[in-house]
Amino acid sequence: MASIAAPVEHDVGHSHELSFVRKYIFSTDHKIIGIQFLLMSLLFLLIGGILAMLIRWQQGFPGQVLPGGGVFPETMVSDGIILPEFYNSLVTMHGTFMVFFAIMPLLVGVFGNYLIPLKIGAPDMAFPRLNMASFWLAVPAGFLMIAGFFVIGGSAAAGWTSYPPLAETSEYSGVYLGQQLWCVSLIVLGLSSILGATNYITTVINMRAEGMTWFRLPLSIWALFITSILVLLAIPILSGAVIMLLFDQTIGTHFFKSATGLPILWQHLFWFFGHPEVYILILPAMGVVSDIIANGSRKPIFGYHSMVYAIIGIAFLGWVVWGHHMFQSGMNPTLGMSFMISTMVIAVPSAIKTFNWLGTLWRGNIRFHVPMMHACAFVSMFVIGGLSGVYMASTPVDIYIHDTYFIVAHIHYVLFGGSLFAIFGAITFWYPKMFGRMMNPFWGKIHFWLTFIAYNATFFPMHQLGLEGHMRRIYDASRYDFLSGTHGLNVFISISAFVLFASQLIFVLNFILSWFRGAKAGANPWEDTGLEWTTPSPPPHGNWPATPTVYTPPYEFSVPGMAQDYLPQDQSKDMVTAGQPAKGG
Amino acid sequence: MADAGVMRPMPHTARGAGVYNQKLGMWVFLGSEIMFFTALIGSYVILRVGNPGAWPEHGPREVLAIPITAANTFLLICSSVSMVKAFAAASVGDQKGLRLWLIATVLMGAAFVSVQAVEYTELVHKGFVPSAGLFGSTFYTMTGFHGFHVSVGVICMIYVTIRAFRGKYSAADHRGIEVIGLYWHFVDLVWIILFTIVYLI
Amino acid sequence: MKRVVSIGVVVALAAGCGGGEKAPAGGEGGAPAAAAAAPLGNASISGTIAFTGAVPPNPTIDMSEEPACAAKHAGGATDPVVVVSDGKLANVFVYVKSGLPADASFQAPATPVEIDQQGCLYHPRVLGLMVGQDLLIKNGDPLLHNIKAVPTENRGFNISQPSEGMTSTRSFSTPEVMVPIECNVHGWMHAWVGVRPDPYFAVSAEDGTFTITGLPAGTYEVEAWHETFGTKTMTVTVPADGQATADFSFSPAA
Amino acid sequence: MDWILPHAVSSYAGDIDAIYYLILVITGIAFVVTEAALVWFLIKYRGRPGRQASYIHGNTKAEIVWTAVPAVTVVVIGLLSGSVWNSIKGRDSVPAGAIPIGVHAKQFEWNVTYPGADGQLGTGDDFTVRNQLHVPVDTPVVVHLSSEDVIHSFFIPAFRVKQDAVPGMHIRVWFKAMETGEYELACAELCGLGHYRMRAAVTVHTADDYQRWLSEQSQTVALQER
Repeated sequence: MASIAAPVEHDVGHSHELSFVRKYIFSTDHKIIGIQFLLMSLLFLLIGGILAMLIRWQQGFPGQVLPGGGVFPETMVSDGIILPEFYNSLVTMHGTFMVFFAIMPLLVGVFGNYLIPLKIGAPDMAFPRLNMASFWLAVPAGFLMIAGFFVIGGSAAAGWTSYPPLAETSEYSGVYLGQQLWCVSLIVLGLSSILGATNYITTVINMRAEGMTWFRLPLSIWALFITSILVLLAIPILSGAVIMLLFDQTIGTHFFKSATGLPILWQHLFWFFGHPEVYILILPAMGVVSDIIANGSRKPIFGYHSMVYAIIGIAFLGWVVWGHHMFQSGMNPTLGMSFMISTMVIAVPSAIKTFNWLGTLWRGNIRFHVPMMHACAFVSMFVIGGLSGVYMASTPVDIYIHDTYFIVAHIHYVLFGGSLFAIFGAITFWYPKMFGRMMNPFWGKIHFWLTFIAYNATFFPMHQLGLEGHMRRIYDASRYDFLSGTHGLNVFISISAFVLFASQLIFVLNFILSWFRGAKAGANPWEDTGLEWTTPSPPPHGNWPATPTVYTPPYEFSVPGMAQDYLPQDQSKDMVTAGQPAKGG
Repeated sequence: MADAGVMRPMPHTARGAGVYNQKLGMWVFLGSEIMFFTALIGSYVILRVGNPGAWPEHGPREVLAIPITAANTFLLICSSVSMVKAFAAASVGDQKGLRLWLIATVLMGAAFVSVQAVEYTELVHKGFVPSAGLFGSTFYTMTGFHGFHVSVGVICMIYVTIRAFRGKYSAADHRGIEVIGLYWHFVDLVWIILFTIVYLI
Repeated sequence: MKRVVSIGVVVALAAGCGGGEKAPAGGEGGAPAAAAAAPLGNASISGTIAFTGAVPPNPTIDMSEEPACAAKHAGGATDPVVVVSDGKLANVFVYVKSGLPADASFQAPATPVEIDQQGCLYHPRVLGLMVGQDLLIKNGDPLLHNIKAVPTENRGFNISQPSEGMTSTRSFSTPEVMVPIECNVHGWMHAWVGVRPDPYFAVSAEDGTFTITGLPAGTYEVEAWHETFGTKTMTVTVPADGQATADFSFSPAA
Repeated sequence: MDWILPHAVSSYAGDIDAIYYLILVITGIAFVVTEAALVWFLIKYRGRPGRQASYIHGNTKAEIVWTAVPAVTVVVIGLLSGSVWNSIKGRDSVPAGAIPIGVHAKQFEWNVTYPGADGQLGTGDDFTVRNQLHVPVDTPVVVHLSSEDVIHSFFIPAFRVKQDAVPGMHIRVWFKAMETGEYELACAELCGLGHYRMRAAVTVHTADDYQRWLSEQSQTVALQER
């Protein structure tokens, strides 16, 4: 197709002034869209957190009057008591918001958008308008999901996994429109994600700057690229399944009906999507943590190539392990064996990554800035989350701990201890680039330590709850004699959770106040090597006056024989030592 | 699809996959579409294997009108051919041929959807509705989503045709034609699979 | 052994465990409705529901799972499916099925109809209310009940009351005889709600009697419904300000 | 070690617990080693003025080691788990002569059907009891699990047994209780607003007591259902 290379239309120049609406609301600038995603998903993170607090109130203080419970209608909180159907709503919507509207957009929407063009040396995404459409589909999806709380019968209440027949039969769930809103919302969000992923993949393949070869891509970009492929291929599976579920609910089709269809088909489809989804939620976190750890250690990342292969390996294996969510579902037990082995094997790339991070720290010159603290917390928490996965992968042990709080502990060690610590680190790390100001490091450290301690106090004891057999998603454990000993632990967890939530307010305040009052950041406040630090903070429209050229691998820290301990990717050692001043320092 | 007809200069082609963004983007997007139809077709196969009793004893032809749909299938294949013709015309700058073949493609696509609508109406009159068991559920979901894709394709094609009449495509740059063509051939291919699985087997 | 559970015990239980909240004889659901809206007339239909034949024994309920409920049933709990005393059948829903002036419309009374959950049974078991009238659901037990209405004409609901003293209010928008109410935590719990567009309905009391008041003169089709024995219909003519009798008789299916 | 896992009373609970403790030891070592290395590195290589980080890009030998060691370890765990799994849930794992008991789950109760004197389900002398599972000690019992409405999960923590009950499916799960006493059966899969109350009492009798209970019940329930 080289014959059609001549451009016909030229872009209208970027110089002219855009209206406020075009510049900040319906913007096509990847940086603005990234920040839009950031604000949206932090809002959903907050909503999800509030739902979690209600859950913890009920778990810690069942049957006691909820403080401030009067604001809820009597269909949710009656006489100050959280009703069981509302509790089911809470666990469902907490999971849904956190997975689909907080963590996923925070990682893929925010950092995918913000970092990909800036780190590969592109002026913008391949399809800026598609990018805008992606964000403006995610917003109505969020509203549709929230709308569930305001319709008769309440929001979806069949768990974030929405197993039919419970999820599709109002007679069984007591939920009417809420369950359908859940489906429609996820279909719209899925479209948004697919558009985003198409954009990211095209951008990474086609828009890299001169010299930015595949193995000069920072690991964050590698992770986001592979994640985008997972999004691209996994989300349509969910969309298809959710459409069938919606048809079952509305036009009386029979896909997952118990008598005429196959309820278990939903589980296969959902988890065939769901396990890649788990990696969608953790791979970008691993990527940004790699960037931050290299920066904090002032060392090249240890085993860059094996890190890349580990990401690819995880993404590949992620497609063949979905059955480990279904060991007790009535699936053929022989399949259970093969899913167990594939699941065990997927632990290996995760182990490689962990040891490589440790190898990066080894003999480093570690700077404990706030992003680095979060990144180290990520590594240590991910170790726990990864190791606890081995218990469930072992089918006999899973018989006992399946659907207990052990699973809840595991997923929170991966998604909170893993992804969310990485997100806190990444936000702090790229905040100066986004807003031109630093977040306050003192309050950042206070926030980190409070979060780290309260987080562990909240989720570590959940392992023990699970080992005592405490089922997940139960409204009140006091019904069972064998759980009578868990009440004290539940109270402790709840109080820790309240502290954890309160600590996040520090972050919110720091985030908002630093926007206006934070210390001015230079182009490269962390003395990093990435391309995004070679342009002013915040970068202008188009990112660079001229597209940069890349000369070095991504993590050239502490190169011997250089005065400064970092070598930006758009410079070579010769250029620096020849006396040319380093740009962007 | 929104950018299918939008022309941009092609920077970085040399360093990328060797194709321009729109074409690469469409290929990537079609990867997603493949997975979507895989979910539907996979579910169909599992459901049918799991509940053979939910399908007519002597196969779908008991309920479905195979000859009409076969003709319709032929029509869709023809539209793919006319799409190829349109692209060939565009690549040599034959504006008249381009417009002619695009209109032919639009008409055949629209005719396909119309025949499908008539088919649905008749089936519903016969009492074969989505709630009439697994066969009805899967039939309407799969063919319906395919019909939806054809409709979206026809709408985009109309947009491209209007642009063609305004002379926006040349021998040097006719990327919009190529990109919509990719989508169109994909939709065609999916139909051949669906026709085989849903109607014939 | 269990067969010996006599009719007398059943009646005593039904009377005893409802506490002091039972409405007086004459139908728990019927009386308040007539009082609220101005009646179309002053005629009334009354009658007695007789029961002939062998009285089927009511099933016993094993409430060992719920000690708080079991404690409210000294001597063991039974499910009062068929309540017969002296040959008279209680818990029959009687209503004017047709014959009212076509243009008559009725305002639902503001006072709600109550249903209580007491000792893991519904009190009353059979009740009637008007379209739009509130159904006040109370939980008299210190444990979870869910209240699931499974109507065919109306929008159903499925709500829970996890602790004692909780109340919820629901209503129905379309006439329906009868809307089943059930509790899925205690699978034996059943109640039936007759939803009528007019106030002309009643539920037979323990002595089998019922009265429908406030009717205009006319000829009516009156139907009696029982959860086990089905429906019986008869045509009754009432003069203005007069009284007519509609006696029904049920017997076990042959 | 009852304080980590509750007292186990089924024949295979010991095997499950053994695998659990094996994984606990292995992951415990891995946990201590990695976290200690992390903390040690953070302290030892903390930034100080004048310090220079080593310019190292990796070490193939080390990377091969820390790929191979976890790979071998997890595969060994997998193989050990596999044989236990097959003995519990495998297709042919149900012991011959196990007593069949039907469990029909329904929002929100367990309807337990016992075979009458003939020891067979599906015959005229079966009887059904709500929320009460009675089994004899030292005897394998095979539960025929089904569901009325939504997915439930049959979970007896003390027996270490869990199996989803899926509407439209008929699933068998077996166990052998080793000690008499009172235990609990819970629903482990979210099944609606009464999920947390979907509990049944499990009673393990001696063989004689079980027979006595069975004949008592079969009479009273039979009378009920007359």
